[in-house]
Amino acid sequence: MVSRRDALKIGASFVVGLGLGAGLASIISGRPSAASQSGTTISLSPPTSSSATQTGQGKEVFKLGVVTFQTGPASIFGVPALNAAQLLVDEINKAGGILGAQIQLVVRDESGGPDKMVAVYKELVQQVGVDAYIGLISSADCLAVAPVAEDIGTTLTVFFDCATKQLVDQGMMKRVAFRTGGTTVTDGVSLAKYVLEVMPDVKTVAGLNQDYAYGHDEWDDFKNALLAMKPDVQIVGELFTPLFTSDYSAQISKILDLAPDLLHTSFWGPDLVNFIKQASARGLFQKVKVAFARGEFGLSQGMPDGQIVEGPDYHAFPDPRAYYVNRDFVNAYQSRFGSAPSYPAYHMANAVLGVKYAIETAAAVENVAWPDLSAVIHAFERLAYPAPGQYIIMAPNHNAMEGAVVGVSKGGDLEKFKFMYPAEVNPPVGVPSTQWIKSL
Amino acid sequence: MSLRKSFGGVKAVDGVSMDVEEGERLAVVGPNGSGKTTLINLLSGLLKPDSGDIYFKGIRVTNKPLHARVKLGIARSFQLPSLYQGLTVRQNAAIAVSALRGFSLRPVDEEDVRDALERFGLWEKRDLPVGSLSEGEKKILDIALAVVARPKVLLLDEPTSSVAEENKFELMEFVVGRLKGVSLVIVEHDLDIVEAFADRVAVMHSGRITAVVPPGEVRRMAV
Amino acid sequence: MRGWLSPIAIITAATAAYFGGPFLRFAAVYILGWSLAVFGAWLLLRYGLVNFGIGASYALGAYAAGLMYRYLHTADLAVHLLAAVGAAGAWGALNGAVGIKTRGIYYSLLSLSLSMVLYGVLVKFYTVTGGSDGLYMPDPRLLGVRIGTAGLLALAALLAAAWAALGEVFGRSYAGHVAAGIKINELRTSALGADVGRHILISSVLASIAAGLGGLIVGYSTSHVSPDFAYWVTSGKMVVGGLIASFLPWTWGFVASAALYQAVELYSLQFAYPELVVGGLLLAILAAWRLYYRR
Amino acid sequence: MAGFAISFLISFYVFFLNILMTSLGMAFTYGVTRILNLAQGTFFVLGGYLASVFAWQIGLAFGIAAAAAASLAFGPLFYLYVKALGRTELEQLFATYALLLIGEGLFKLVFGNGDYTTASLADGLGSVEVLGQQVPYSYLWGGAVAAALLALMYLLLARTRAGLYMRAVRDDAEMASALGINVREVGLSASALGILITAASGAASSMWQAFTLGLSGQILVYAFASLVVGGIGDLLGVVAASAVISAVRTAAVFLYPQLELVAIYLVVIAVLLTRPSGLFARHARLA
Repeated sequence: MVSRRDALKIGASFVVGLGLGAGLASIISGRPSAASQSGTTISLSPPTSSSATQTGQGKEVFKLGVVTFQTGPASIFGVPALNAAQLLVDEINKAGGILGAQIQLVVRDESGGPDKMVAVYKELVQQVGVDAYIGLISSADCLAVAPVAEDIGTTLTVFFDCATKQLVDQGMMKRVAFRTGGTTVTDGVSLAKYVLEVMPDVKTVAGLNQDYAYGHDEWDDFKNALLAMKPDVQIVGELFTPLFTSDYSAQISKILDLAPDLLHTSFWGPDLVNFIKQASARGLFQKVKVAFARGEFGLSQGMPDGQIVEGPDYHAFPDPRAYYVNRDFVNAYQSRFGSAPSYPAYHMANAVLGVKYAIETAAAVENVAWPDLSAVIHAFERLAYPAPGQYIIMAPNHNAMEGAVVGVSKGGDLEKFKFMYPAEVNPPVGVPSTQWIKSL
Repeated sequence: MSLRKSFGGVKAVDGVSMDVEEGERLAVVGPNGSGKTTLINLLSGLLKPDSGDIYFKGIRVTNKPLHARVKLGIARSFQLPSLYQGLTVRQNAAIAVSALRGFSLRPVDEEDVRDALERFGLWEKRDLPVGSLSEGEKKILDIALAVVARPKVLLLDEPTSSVAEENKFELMEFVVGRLKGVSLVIVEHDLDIVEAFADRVAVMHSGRITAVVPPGEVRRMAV
Repeated sequence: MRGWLSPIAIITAATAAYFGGPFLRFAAVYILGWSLAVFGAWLLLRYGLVNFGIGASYALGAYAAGLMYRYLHTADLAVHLLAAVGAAGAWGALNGAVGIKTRGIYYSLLSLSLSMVLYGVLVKFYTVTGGSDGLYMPDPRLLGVRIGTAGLLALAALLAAAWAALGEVFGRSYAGHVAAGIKINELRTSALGADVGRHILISSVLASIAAGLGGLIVGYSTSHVSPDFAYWVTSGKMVVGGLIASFLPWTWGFVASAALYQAVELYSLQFAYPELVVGGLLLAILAAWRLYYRR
Repeated sequence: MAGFAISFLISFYVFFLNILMTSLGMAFTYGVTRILNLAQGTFFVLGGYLASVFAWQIGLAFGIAAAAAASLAFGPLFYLYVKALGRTELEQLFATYALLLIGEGLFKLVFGNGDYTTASLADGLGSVEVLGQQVPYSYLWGGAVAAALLALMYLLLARTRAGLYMRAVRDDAEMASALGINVREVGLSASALGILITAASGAASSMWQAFTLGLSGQILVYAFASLVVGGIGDLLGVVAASAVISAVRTAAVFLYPQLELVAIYLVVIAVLLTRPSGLFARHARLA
């Protein structure tokens, strides 16, 4: 009963489908391969101490699962992070791998929500059999995966970016799970301290944040830190907007009406760009100074000069002329990907290097060719290591004591950096963050 | 009390009062736009009257929805056969059988389906898609579906429209022969048909019934 | 009576998955759970209703249990099941009652809006629901004993089999024929005596309960529930799953379609362009459907 | 008080413009072809991406115009795609969902993961001060584009033969077909036009909005909302619906910001409960 015309149509749609499939295949095979052509070699790794005294069997291939956003609005974080992972893995492999094992990246996209991320975790750990797992930008994803990782308990699991303080406050990283970055507390406290340094007379503050856990956490931590250090500050407005709002004119009107001395925002992605564009068109920046907790991506999108921007890392700090680890990282990243690394790239570097150093340290301590998981965990809990952005100091609560860079925007860059030392912007181990913030 | 219904400013049915006796065949005739189909829609419950009341066996059904009237015994056919396109004759009948059952998870009784189709001689065609039936067969199936509910009153909206001239009489004979004891309200253009099959004829004009006459006098009225 | 093989096929597949290692066990639970939500979408598609808010029921099933655990500290499976069925059933009744007057795109948008209001509530009431971070879901216990992975797999398989059996019964039943009638020509079906609103209301409740149980199972399998469950994109995926199921001739089509969709989605995550993989697959399915089922 | 009123009005106007821009093309396409296009947002985003790319080369106005012109090619392609793959409404839904996903993948392939906008160029247009509030000219130009698109559609529908055919198809496709109207060609031109309008709206929106991955789906819900509130197939209905939605949302932000997320959905629910076929539906449904 199929007429010729219809058969042709269906045939054509099939050909289109096949073409798409072929296109896909070429994309897939064409994804950045492990072979790097960059000339510079990062001298991050200390010479591997593979001496004859070691016992046990070594490893040839080290499978490293990396999960981060490749699609959707948050890919603006995920893509630089994956770039950094590929860059570092290539460099480490060129220098002989981890204890002689070549790292093989197994990449997954962080899309589909927390339940899908649990599925991906189980796939990587139980099906692919990765030796270590690095991943996750979204807080909800981390909070879902952490209990599952501890429950399975077979695989070193490193969260590289998600900033939720619950992981620490609720002691969710017990054995195999670690985080090599700071929390919203780090962001809030460092930003508040910097604000008080450059605007000691700040009287009125308003907040404009995204209406989900991350936005609320960023605002609460900033607000509470500021109020703890300067109790006479007045909070004149707390605005929250749905994620991925395309129009902020109502909020801008309201802020202009409130006319605070300072506005705090942790906007990221398209929301950050939309807000900067729409606020500057309405003249908001001439009347209100803005403190950005995730402002780095707005620097190239027309952020006016004089706004306060928190790192957590920034490619010009520590000064690449003085700190070779950052210099090599920035140069290699720039020559391979055409732009300076943004902070998620630094966060990824913290994680990749953390895994490498933890394993190497454990092997050296135990004097084996390849350490077992508990030895690696033991080493990681006490590890301190140089990363491109700063020295990373791991704490017994499995979280990094990360410092933060804060600066002021100027011509699409940051200046007047101030580095907040880890102990300045992180609660001591065992002290709940809310309690610590109150004591500032 | 008389029935009224208007659309915008147009009075489609404007004060109609009438009765249908048990087992009677009442024809409604009148020019296009005189309100015949609107009357059928009011009686079947497809439309609600602006004013007036409808009683069936002493029960006020004015505000009862379509499906509730069917269960009381008022069923209807459609001017353009309203069949389930893409399905077979048998599936159409199965839906009609099911429609009377509420939300029941019991399997469809094939005997009922068979009865419904055999009564109108459609059992042989059961596996044909309804699209392949002739116009007359479509009309018959449309009526057959309505009859599944065993109505006391059946509202037939132009049962012979779109059927070829030479087949109209045969069709009506076939249908009416199978509806013994059922009151019929027949909206019809063809006066030959009306004369042959109706017991009484209501003449409609501009939304009003202008006369109710025996079938023999219709032609005189129409002229 | 071939249709009755469906529940058996589902149980057999689940048993096979049990011996396929820990990941396959997990995946089977996840897919069987998700398939129940697909069943809900599929059931409403039988009436021609595209429900872009079925995810709300899915979320409610899981949140009912998650909140029970958080506030009443009960991980009892029976209590959770009752709570999930109750919450999802009530939501289905609401959706059905509210949606009775609307059809087509209006129905779709009404159900989407209802689910997004629930989503908004789940995100907004941070202190009660855990906000966008979601809630921890415990391992369920039956008579005080953890049911474990095997128990969860058995539960998921039994539920899916039960709903497959219901689907089989429905397909042959009076109600199933009325559904077909409503989908093709609602007015005619009403004129034949069917109370369309009542049919849609009951089916909404059934669909919602199925999705709620699905959410509960998926929540258990991932130990977590988040407002994402109620987001309209989640519902959209379930509708697509239901559409694929309606292309398939078997009663267990909803499980097959859920397995296919989830497998491909998981598989696609390893590529830099996952949407192209899933989109390409959907195109291929549609083309195949058009090729084979031309009338 | 005047200051408050003007800031409310500005906010209202801008959000109104946003909603209107996202829903005009969709309302038009759905009104005539009855294809519920889940990929409509894709064309809006495409317009924004193209405008952002072109505007940096050939200037803002030409960039937006060029983006709209380029999108003309996609209309017929879209119609052929849908007609080839989906005959029933459900199949069409399926086909456009696949297209939405593929569109996202292609955007990433072609445009990468950055933010695209012409806002920096639009800054050059300057702003006008009204009662102490700065109103950027870009919004006014955006309003002009929307008005022009509306006028274009109105003239086309009311004054041309093609428009007559489109109205006929919209009201009753079967009847139109029986009268000898080539429904397929009418549908083709209507989708081409709907996509042109959507892409042009997206291009103009790039003056105040950033385009990035994941936006196509986000936009859809707003378009749906105004389509349904307005009642299908009526241009003025869409305008009025956008105004209603914007008024409620802006009031929510000013008075009770916690409700912003759900305000739009509550409007939709309220409208559908009271007027099941939209506030401004032209045809009464049978009971």
